[in-house]
Amino acid sequence: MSRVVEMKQITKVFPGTVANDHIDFDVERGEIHVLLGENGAGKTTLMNILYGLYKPTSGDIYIDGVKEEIRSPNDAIALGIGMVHQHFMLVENFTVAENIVLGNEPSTRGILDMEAARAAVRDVSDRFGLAVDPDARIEDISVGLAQRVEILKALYRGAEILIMDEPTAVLTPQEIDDLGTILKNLTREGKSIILITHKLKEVLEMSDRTTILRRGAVVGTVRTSDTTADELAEMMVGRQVSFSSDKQEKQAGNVILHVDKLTVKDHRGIEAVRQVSFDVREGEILAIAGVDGNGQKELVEALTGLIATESGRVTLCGCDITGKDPRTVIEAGTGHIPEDRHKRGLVLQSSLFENLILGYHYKPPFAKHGRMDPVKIVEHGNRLIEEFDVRTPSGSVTAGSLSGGNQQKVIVAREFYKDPPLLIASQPTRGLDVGAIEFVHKRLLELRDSNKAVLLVSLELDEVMKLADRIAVIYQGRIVGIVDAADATERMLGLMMAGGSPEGRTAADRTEGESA
Amino acid sequence: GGGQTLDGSAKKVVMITDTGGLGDESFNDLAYEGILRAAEDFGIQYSVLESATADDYAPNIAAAVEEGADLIVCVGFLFEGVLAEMAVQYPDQLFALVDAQVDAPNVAGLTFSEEEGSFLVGVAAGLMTETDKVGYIGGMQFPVIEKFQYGYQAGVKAANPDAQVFVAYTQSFDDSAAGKENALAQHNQGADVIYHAAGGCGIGLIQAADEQGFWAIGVDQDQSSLAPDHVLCSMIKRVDVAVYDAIKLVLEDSFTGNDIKYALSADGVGISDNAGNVPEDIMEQVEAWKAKIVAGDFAVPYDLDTFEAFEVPEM
Amino acid sequence: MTTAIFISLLTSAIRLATPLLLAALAGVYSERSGVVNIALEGIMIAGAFFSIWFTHLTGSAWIGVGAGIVFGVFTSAILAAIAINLKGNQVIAGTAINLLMTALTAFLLEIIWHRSGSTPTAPAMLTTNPLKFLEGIPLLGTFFKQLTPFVYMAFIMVFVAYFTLWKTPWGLHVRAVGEHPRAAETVGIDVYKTRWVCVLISGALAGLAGATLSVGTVGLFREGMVAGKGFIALAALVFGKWHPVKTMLACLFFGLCSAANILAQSFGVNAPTEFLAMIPYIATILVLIGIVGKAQGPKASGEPYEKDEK
Amino acid sequence: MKEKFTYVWSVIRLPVIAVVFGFLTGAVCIAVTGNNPVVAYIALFRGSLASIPGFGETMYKITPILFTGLAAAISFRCGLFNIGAEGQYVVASVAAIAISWFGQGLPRIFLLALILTAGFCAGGLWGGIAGFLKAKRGINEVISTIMLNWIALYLANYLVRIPLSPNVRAGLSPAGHSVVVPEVAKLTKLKAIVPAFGYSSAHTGIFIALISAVVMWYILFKTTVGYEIRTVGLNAQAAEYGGISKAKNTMLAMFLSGGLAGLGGAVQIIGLVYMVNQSPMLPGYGFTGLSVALVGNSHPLGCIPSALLFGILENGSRQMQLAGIPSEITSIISGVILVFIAGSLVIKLAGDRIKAKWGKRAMRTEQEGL
Ligand SMILES: Nc1ncnc2c1ncn2[C@@H]1O[C@H](COP(=O)(O)OP(=O)(O)OP(=O)(O)O)[C@@H](O)[C@H]1O
Ligand SMILES: Nc1ncnc2c1ncn2[C@@H]1O[C@H](COP(=O)(O)OP(=O)(O)OP(=O)(O)O)[C@@H](O)[C@H]1O
Ligand SMILES: [Mg+2]
Ligand SMILES: [Mg+2]
Repeated sequence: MSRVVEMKQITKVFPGTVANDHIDFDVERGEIHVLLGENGAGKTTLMNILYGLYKPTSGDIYIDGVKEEIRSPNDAIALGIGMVHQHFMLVENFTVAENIVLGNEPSTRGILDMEAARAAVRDVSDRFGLAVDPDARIEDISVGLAQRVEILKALYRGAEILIMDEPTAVLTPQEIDDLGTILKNLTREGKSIILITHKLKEVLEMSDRTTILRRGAVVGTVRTSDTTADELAEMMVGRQVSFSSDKQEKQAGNVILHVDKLTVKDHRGIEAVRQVSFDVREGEILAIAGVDGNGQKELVEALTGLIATESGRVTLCGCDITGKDPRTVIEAGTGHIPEDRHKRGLVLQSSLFENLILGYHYKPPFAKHGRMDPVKIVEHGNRLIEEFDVRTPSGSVTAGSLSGGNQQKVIVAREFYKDPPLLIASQPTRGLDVGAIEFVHKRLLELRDSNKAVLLVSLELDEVMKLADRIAVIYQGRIVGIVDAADATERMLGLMMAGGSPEGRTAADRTEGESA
Repeated sequence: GGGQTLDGSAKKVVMITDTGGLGDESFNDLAYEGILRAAEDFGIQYSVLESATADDYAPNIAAAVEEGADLIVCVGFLFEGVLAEMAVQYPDQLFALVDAQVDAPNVAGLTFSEEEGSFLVGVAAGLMTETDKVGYIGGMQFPVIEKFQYGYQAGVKAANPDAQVFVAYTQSFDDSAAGKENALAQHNQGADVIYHAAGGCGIGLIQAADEQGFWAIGVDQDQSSLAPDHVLCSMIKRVDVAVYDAIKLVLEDSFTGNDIKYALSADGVGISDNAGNVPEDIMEQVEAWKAKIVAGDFAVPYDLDTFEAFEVPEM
Repeated sequence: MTTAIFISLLTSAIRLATPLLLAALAGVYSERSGVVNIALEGIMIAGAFFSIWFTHLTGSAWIGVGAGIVFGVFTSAILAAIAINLKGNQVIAGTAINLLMTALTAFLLEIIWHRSGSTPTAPAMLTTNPLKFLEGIPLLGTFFKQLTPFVYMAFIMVFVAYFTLWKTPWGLHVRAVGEHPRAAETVGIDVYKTRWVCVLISGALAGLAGATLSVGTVGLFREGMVAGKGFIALAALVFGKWHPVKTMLACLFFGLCSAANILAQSFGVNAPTEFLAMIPYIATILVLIGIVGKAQGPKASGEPYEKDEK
Repeated sequence: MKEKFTYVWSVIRLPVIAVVFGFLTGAVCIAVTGNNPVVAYIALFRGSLASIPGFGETMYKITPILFTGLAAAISFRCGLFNIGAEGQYVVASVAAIAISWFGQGLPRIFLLALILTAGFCAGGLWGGIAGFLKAKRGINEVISTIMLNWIALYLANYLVRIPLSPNVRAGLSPAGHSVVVPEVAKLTKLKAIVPAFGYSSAHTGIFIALISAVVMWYILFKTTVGYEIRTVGLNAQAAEYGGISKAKNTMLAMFLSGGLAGLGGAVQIIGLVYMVNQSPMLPGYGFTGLSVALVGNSHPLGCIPSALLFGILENGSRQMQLAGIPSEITSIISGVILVFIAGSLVIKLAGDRIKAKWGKRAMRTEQEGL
């Protein structure tokens, strides 16, 4: 096989950080090559260099054996390199077709030809079996679809080498399977793929070779078929990682959160959560499983008072919190790890100290009579940074300057500190490396063991099955069924997530049965 | 200059403008002209302080006193309240106040009978109109500006009792576009002679008159040069003369702080027609009214009350 | 009589809306590309001044208008350099330009004509309807008779702005740059260049808006003649949700309210003139209260874009 | 000691270099008018700083723009762009006049407190309208405050012309201004306390402004109210998630912002002007306030030196006029300073280059020394 990409001795120095340290990396035609590494290991930086977004401090890049100077994404695109970024690079209020053709639009005599654009989009999407609606707006579609759009964007530009930065972090098992198929198809067409991921299972299933980075340097490159998850994990973090959970059997106690026939509309005014009822008890983790975009976000936001409820009742520890404002909900005893840490969870321009008190900033000891106590706030911050192993030079740097994984730790630390009777954790490990995931999982189980109630919303079945006591599956805003984790199988859950009931009937059948 | 020559090279005059500043096409510019003329004739030293806001009046006066001015000319009735205080604070300082009076021995209030001059252009307008509709555009409803309005309205009423007068205020002395739109609106309603007391907005009126072919009446100085064919006449107000006279009095050591009223009788205000657009017969009638006013046969109204009480005297 | 008054109200509204519209369109271009343009007022002042100066110098009002546009572009280049390359605060830059142009024009007035307040009347101006043949149309003839060349230009520009921003590839680039510059850059669009072009177009239009007030209305430049219209245009732009056609409607609405105030006065409506003068401002707020839905500007507007250091 | 200096220098470097550039440009313009820049600048600084009365004049210039600067700063901190300080200032000055006139019989301290409160509330209310419209109807505060500015101006003109006019009230001779603040309600002039202030118009209002700056700093950075306002300004969604109401804080910030501008209006009225004039235009303090806040990095304490700078320029302008130099020059200087502060990167780059050069030279000297 020929080497389509060769990166030699790439070094990238940011002020204060050596993000890439003499990295050698190559990709062969038609292979799927995984880049693996902890948060902040330098994966994204390396790929940004390949895509012309960063200029390496030193080192050379060869494409198809020819030394190339990639100065901008334009150069990269011309060389047949496409990139699907970790944070999607889509213009939210543009349509799918507009996003795909952006920068490379079909036009007739200077006039944008949207008909041709739609046709071209349909064309690529048919060719690679990636169905999308060209006229849908990005802000209205699911993450999984948005990612398809990103892939189509690259393919539309004739990418031969496709870089995908953590494409699976936001996908459901089904979507990940689909993606796997898509990628296989692409390699069959002779395309080469570089995949960044933290999920070892995927690495083993999807890739041909794996390169592991640690602290900006290459630890090694291995043929995937010759390795195991344990080996990879060890190379990645430099120590053994335990994958088994030490979850004890536990009897659930009193009802903490009681949700009764809750209905919620989304920002477009469509019912996103319909007549949902469930309980979460002391000492149990109830997981909401489901494909993204089935009402999880609205459910959580309604429970935490961030959006209005349409009808139904929510009680927490016996008091009615239906439609109450976020502060009332927090004070009633809720902790909340939000799904979007940049949007909701953190104030990126504020210091860690200030971020670590958000939500209880007005309470003693941090504030008395409206006056804040800087000494207490700093003490508190330093304690949490230490306890939760947030990697940061100090607590006074801005949250925006931390890596994604460390940002997540900041949120987790803050919410755990509250020690609330109920913790709502939405995608708590999204984007975290295995070490960090292990840590968060351990803390969630500890919380349960100390008799707190946890509502876990996750797209990852592994996580759900590992942590939950009971699993509620949500589909199109309805709870399709609630099963004991002990009885659940991945196949069964997968079926339910597609709308089937645990007994094998579909949701549609059931609705008809009810109305009859 | 007068017959004898006065030497003013050792004297200093500071002029303080109101917020209109130099270039207001109105009393600030005219006062400045008076000062320039005095500088030419007597060689006085002078400087000008422009007030950015009304808040600068008092501090500007203080700074001028500090400068050792022999005479401080405060331009505009807005100085009235401030000067009442400052005059007490600086009892040895001489002040001339344009357009208002202050009860203090060291302040000479230089006021004008704008209503009388406006009455005359009102007569001209009333006689010139063919549509029996005339207009008036004011800048803001300052009391002084209302004197122009009511004097004009009285003049129109005296000359042409059937004529209707449109009145508009632009709320500005700078927005020429607003002046023009107001003029066009009045013209579209039928007005064929329009008078203004709106500073820079008036330029818009004159421009509109020039384009649409109706008559504009200028104010403060003869504005016929702006549109010789369409400025009927102008109501002139000799602020320049008043300031020049005040300076001269200072040089002659006879400045007393007595208020001086520049009335029609003293040619302090009047009608000017450099372009010769007012027909002979109409000018004769204007002159007749002027004679009556100068003779004190009747008082020209200057505000709403006096206007409502105004009875057109027998000619 | 009523038709005549109606037509005069309409033409007055359109004339009053014209400078606002041109300036607001200027804002559409620059803000769509992600640069907030608080400097509209200052650029209008520059446009008004230089168009008169060059009309004086050349005797041609059209050359004057050209000069107004060119100096509008120069002025906006200051904003572009600060906002784009130097990643400075766009609001400070705009405020600075407003201050600077107010002062500079007054200063030049002093230097060139040795007077303050206003320039002498220019030897030529563009205040009459350029399309004489339209005046022959019955009824509508009187309508067209009262329009100036700038009115036509403004309305043509609405179309041009809509077309360029929504119907061409370049327009798609502009809007992408204003929404998500990094996404635009990853598909090879030059964010800086796109923003530069938009800010310069913005300067040209705002310069033209200034010329409307001087060459197109009274034939001279007067300090203070822009009288806050740049800010009203800014408001109209937000009111019109950064869309050329909606912005046009917003400007027309404002123009109509101003014309109504003027007309009311000429009808002798018996209310304090100050209250009549408030009409356009209060009406705008009331309409905004009635309109449902937030005005959401381009997302990246006001944010300097950091190209990754390379 | 040296470290401290380096730190201070790193903070003030940008403004200082901007000021230098501003004055250089100003010098060119002065030279164009045929005057001597050195003479002009001596006049400027002599008038603003060299004598106690001169400094007093600078202080009275600082007072209103420090208030409007604080007003702008707090709105910026909440992510709002309050262009409406102008209008808030104007309504508050009318309110102050009205209270001082109708409350003449009250004891002085009580009356002063009442006037300041009224000014704060009037301005706060005017700003609060914009805040309310933003919070409840999503109306962009830029539009609403621009509109409210003009409404405030016309409203004030009407009130001054009819209900608050002395001639309408007492049948006196016509005047374009409101009733005058009675003696009892006037703030003390500094010269009454320290005679050295001589002719200057400075009054104790400057202390109210300085205290306001400190109080604002305290509120913004030391209290939960400030924490919440700043959090909403930085990330409204995260704030809501943390139980901080965006609507409430938007209204609160606009109220405080308007209140500060209003306090400025009231202080100016009872400290310096003593009346409200009918006026064709807004006073302009709100816009200067924007500059003050921006140069002061939206920090209440940063607004103090920034207001001082603009105060010096505005007051110095008078002295330059007396020396026969057009008043526009100082505006050009302020404009250029702002341009350079906005484009502070140029300064940074230039500074770094110079530093690099010096660094090299220093190294060379060291090596030579070896
Ligand atoms: N523009 C930048 N400026 C400064 N430092 C940077 C920059 N980009 C990345 N870094 C630093 O470089 C290091 C590598 O970051 P990179 O994003 O490549 O990590 P990663 O392997 O993609 O991590 P993750 O798994 O969290 O995505 C980090 O320490 C990061 O903070
Ligand atoms: N100016 C900067 N200074 C320091 N670090 C930076 C800077 N800009 C970006 N970074 C770091 O560079 C890295 C790349 O940014 P990116 O948004 O890809 O984060 P990430 O760590 O990969 O996030 P996630 O784990 O959520 O996917 C992050 O670690 C971020 O903290
Ligand atoms: Mg990454
Ligand atoms: Mg990451």
